[in-house]
Amino acid sequence: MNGDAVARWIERAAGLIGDNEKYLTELDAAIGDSDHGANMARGFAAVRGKLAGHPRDDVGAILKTVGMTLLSTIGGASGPLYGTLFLEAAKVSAGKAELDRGAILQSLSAGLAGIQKRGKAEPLDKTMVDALGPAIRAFEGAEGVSLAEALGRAAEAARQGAEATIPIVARKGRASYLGERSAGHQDPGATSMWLLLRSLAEAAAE
Amino acid sequence: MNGDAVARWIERAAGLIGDNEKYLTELDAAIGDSDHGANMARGFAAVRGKLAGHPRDDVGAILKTVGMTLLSTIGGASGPLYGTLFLEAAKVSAGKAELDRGAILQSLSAGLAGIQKRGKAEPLDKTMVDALGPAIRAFEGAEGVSLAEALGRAAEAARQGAEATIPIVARKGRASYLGERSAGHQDPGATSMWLLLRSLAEAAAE
Amino acid sequence: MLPSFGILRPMKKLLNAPSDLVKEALAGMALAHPDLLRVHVDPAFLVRADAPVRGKVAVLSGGGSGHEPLHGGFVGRGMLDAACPGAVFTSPTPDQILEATRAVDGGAGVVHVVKNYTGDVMNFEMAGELARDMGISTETVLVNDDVAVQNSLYTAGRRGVGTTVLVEKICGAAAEAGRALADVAALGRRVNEHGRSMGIALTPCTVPHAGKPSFELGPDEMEVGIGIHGEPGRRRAKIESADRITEMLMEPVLDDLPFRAGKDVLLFVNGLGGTPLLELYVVFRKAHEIAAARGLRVVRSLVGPYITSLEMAGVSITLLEVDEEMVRYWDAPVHTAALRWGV
Amino acid sequence: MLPSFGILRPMKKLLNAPSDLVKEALAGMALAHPDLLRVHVDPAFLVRADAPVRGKVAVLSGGGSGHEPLHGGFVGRGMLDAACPGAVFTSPTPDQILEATRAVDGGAGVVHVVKNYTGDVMNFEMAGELARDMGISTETVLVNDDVAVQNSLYTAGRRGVGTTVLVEKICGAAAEAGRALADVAALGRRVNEHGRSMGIALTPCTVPHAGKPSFELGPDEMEVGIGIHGEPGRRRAKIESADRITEMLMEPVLDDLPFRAGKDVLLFVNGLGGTPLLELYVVFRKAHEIAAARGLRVVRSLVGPYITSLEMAGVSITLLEVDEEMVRYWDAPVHTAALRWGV
Ligand SMILES: Nc1ncnc2c1ncn2[C@@H]1O[C@H](COP(=O)(O)OP(=O)(O)O)[C@@H](O)[C@H]1O
Ligand SMILES: Nc1ncnc2c1ncn2[C@@H]1O[C@H](COP(=O)(O)OP(=O)(O)O)[C@@H](O)[C@H]1O
Ligand SMILES: [Mg+2]
Ligand SMILES: [Mg+2]
Ligand SMILES: [Mg+2]
Ligand SMILES: [Mg+2]
Repeated sequence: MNGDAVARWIERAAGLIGDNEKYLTELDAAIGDSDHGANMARGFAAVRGKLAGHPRDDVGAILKTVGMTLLSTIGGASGPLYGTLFLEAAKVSAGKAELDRGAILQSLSAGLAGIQKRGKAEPLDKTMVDALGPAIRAFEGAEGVSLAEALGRAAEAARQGAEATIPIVARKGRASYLGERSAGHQDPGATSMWLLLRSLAEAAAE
Repeated sequence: MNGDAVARWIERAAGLIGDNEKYLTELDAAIGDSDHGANMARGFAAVRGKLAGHPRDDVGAILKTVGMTLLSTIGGASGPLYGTLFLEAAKVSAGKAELDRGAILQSLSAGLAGIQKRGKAEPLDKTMVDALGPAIRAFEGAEGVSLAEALGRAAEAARQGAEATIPIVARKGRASYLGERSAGHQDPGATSMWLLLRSLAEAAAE
Repeated sequence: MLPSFGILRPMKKLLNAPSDLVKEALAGMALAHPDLLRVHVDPAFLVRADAPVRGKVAVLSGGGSGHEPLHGGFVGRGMLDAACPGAVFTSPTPDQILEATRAVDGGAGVVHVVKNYTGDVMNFEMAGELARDMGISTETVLVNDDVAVQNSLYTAGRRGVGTTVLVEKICGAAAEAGRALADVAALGRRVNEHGRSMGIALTPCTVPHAGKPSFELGPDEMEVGIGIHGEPGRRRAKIESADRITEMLMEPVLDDLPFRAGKDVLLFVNGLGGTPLLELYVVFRKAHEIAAARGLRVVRSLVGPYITSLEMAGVSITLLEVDEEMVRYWDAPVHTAALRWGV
Repeated sequence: MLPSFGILRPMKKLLNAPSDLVKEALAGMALAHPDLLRVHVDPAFLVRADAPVRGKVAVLSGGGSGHEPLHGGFVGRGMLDAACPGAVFTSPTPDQILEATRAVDGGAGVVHVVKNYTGDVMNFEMAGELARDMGISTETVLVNDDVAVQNSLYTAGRRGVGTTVLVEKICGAAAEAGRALADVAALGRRVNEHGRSMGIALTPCTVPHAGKPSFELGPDEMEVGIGIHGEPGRRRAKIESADRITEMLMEPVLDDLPFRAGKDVLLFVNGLGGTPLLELYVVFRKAHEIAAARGLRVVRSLVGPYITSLEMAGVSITLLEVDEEMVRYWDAPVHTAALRWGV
């Protein structure tokens, strides 16, 4: 993926998240504070603005702009976490005009590690980690298929990971205050993570 | 009517007003502040307490106790007005062991004059005056019938007077703030006045 | 046990028996502010802790409960000497007012600040007559600043709303400064003459005894020209944006006095109870802009829920054209539960 | 034009575009309190009018909007040097916090008062790292006083609620008194350790962007163990009398520290937004009685809506076991929009 493809990804993600703002907020209303949709939509709208006219030659630079912008516009728990995801990915891909499969895997993995370091969440704590983790494993395991297909499998794993958060009793984030009452609801951050990865697969398939 | 009959009247009034507390409050909700039922019920419950064991030999003294008690327990617009009604009636009947028809007419008329002096309401301003005024005229006009029957006619005139307040645009009291919107609703104070006079007629008929 | 007490549905209220509400709240105030005030139980009234203050004019107000912090929250040094709370939305009785008047009279007379409602006027009138019979000089300042109500000799006249808070503060400071009874009353009347208010409600409120909302509003409706007793307003309208609502309130207020360019004003944006502070500041911003566009100088301001209507959501705006004396007394130290500065 | 803005139903709010709410409210605050504070627009924060104060430790807090007066209403002499408001119920971003930290640093360092929510903690953490990179010393006081939430190493831990107000007041006074960074932070942590809170909600609230209530409650239901973000509580129960609800809040609070007989406490009864003051005093009365029955001496009190959840009806109770130093700093002069005395 080159800079144009990465920009197309983010553009698609902004669109998909905007379309699903209400849905994400409703998920957050059930076990959180009803702002996840607005937070993500605000962040990605800002990113969209920042990327218009942004140089495309350095993927790392694009990802850094995305990370910094999300960090300074989302707020809440998801702001530092999505910001960290892109900033860590940017470090790995700094100076590269294009990311090959290995670099994509490295970037996503660095992002996940950053998220876990910042948020201290383990798998099955009912967070965005539960979408990103399975996605990375599916991507890594998808040998012998095209990049688009491999990212498609990652997105599908993210979708399943998000869905699998439903029965979990949350141990991190705001949902943890509900104790047992948090079970039975899908995690909003895992869901937005799935939308982000779905956009990535779509951009790669274009 | 002797002191016992007056006490029976007040006892009946307390019961009837208690039974209609909700109704009076609903009338007040429409064009006022939803407290007329509670105000009247509080006042008459207090009066009931004060009259238990009260000497019955001086009707004026009974009426004075009623007036003072209503004055210090009802509050709002109706407190001073009902208080005045009884205090003015008490002045006219001071020292009397029994009220004959003339004395009853005098007492009610003195009460009405007191209400109008205190509240400055004219007939058709949509107030309790619109129940008491017609009642006094009906009582005065009911010649050649028994006292109970005359008071029954007075109560019926009060009922009609209260009903006739429905189309009126209020010019006095809280309902006047609504302007034209006050039309179409029966005045709560005229309604409680009717209940009071109905109790009087019933007590006389006992 | 549900706090329904003979009423069929429970209410979204922190309540024991409705008939104990005012009494229990007074007990809470006495416990929370022992340095500021004392509570008298029967008849019910509050006085400042050091009442009566010898030689000082006393300022007393009262009215139905449900408008807190008005009036009890304004009892203390530099504002009210006494407050007489009635039942919710019900004026207090003459004996409450008389006893409170006696308790705070320091020999220099007592000013009664009375909101113009038939019940308040009559009860205060009777108490004033009784007080004068007992040799206590009293003066009444009648507050009638609500431009939503047509003023007329043939009706009950305008209601007293937001300006009441300003009258109480300014009269309280003048009394504290040692001004004479007639001066304090004249100043209060001047404040009333130069103050205008109007409000809207987004939701009704529920009188505990009544057990259900005083009126019904559709999800997209508001009441324009609302008072503070849960009574319906002058008209019903569709909810509009905060800026448009602020214009709808400011225009009649500005036109009524009328407020002329170059004058100094105090701008008071008041919450009716259920509206968050955040929204009040949004309204203040627009009201300030409108006042400035009219050439007025906003020299003092007050934002918050100071004269409320239980949990009603809504706002009222009060504009007071101030002179140097009013500003001086506004700025003077005040120490009450709800308004405090300089001490 | 309805303030629905892409949301299907209008809301009972004084609102223009939801995305402008915080910005417009800040503009209103700047206009209402020019003597107290200055507003910075992008990134959004408030600082006291005379910031930075040379040589003084600065105290800064922040968090999602919708809890007003917390935090902006506590900016001023003797309390906060700066407040960083996020979107409604959304923690502020690191750049807001960093810029505000730089704006108030007077060379003696900056204390960050942070309510324990994942978002707040992470955003403040990142801002703190950046500030330290720039050579500004910062200390963090984490507030986590809500006994409704189980404390555990494996979860996000307890929420920060009512004690936040007390930490901000006491740290602000200590900073004003010239105490060093480490001392102010240590004192703040001690206040947090000695404070406990719990709340209930009678109604939900509506986040403007979401356009509908955060949860649904039946007419006879309440949420027990509510936070301040419109999130559901620990459990749902039938509404009870005010006295019973007060017991339900006081018992877990008292048992948690635990508060022992003979100790001095500050009792803080906080309104969540939509509950009238009258009802808060009813709760205060009962809470005071329960504390006294436990042998505690209520030496200071606070009653009112100070840390709210938009228009939510409900109450929280905070009990702080105070020592002589805390009381001294509590009593010290403070001059902010929402809390003021001694000045
Ligand atoms: N410690 C954490 N680690 C990873 N993800 C987290 C953590 N805490 C919260 N999240 C994610 O953040 C989401 C909530 O984001 P958002 O609603 O925007 O922030 P907030 O919870 O501050 O309101 C959750 O659904 C969860 O996926
Ligand atoms: N000026 C007046 N003269 C006579 N009756 C009046 C006057 N003002 C109000 N009333 C009566 O008082 C009734 C309202 O009483 P109530 O609800 O108890 O007091 P408030 O209006 O103070 O809440 C009205 O329905 C009306 O009949
Ligand atoms: Mg959220
Ligand atoms: Mg009434
Ligand atoms: Mg009334
Ligand atoms: Mg949030």
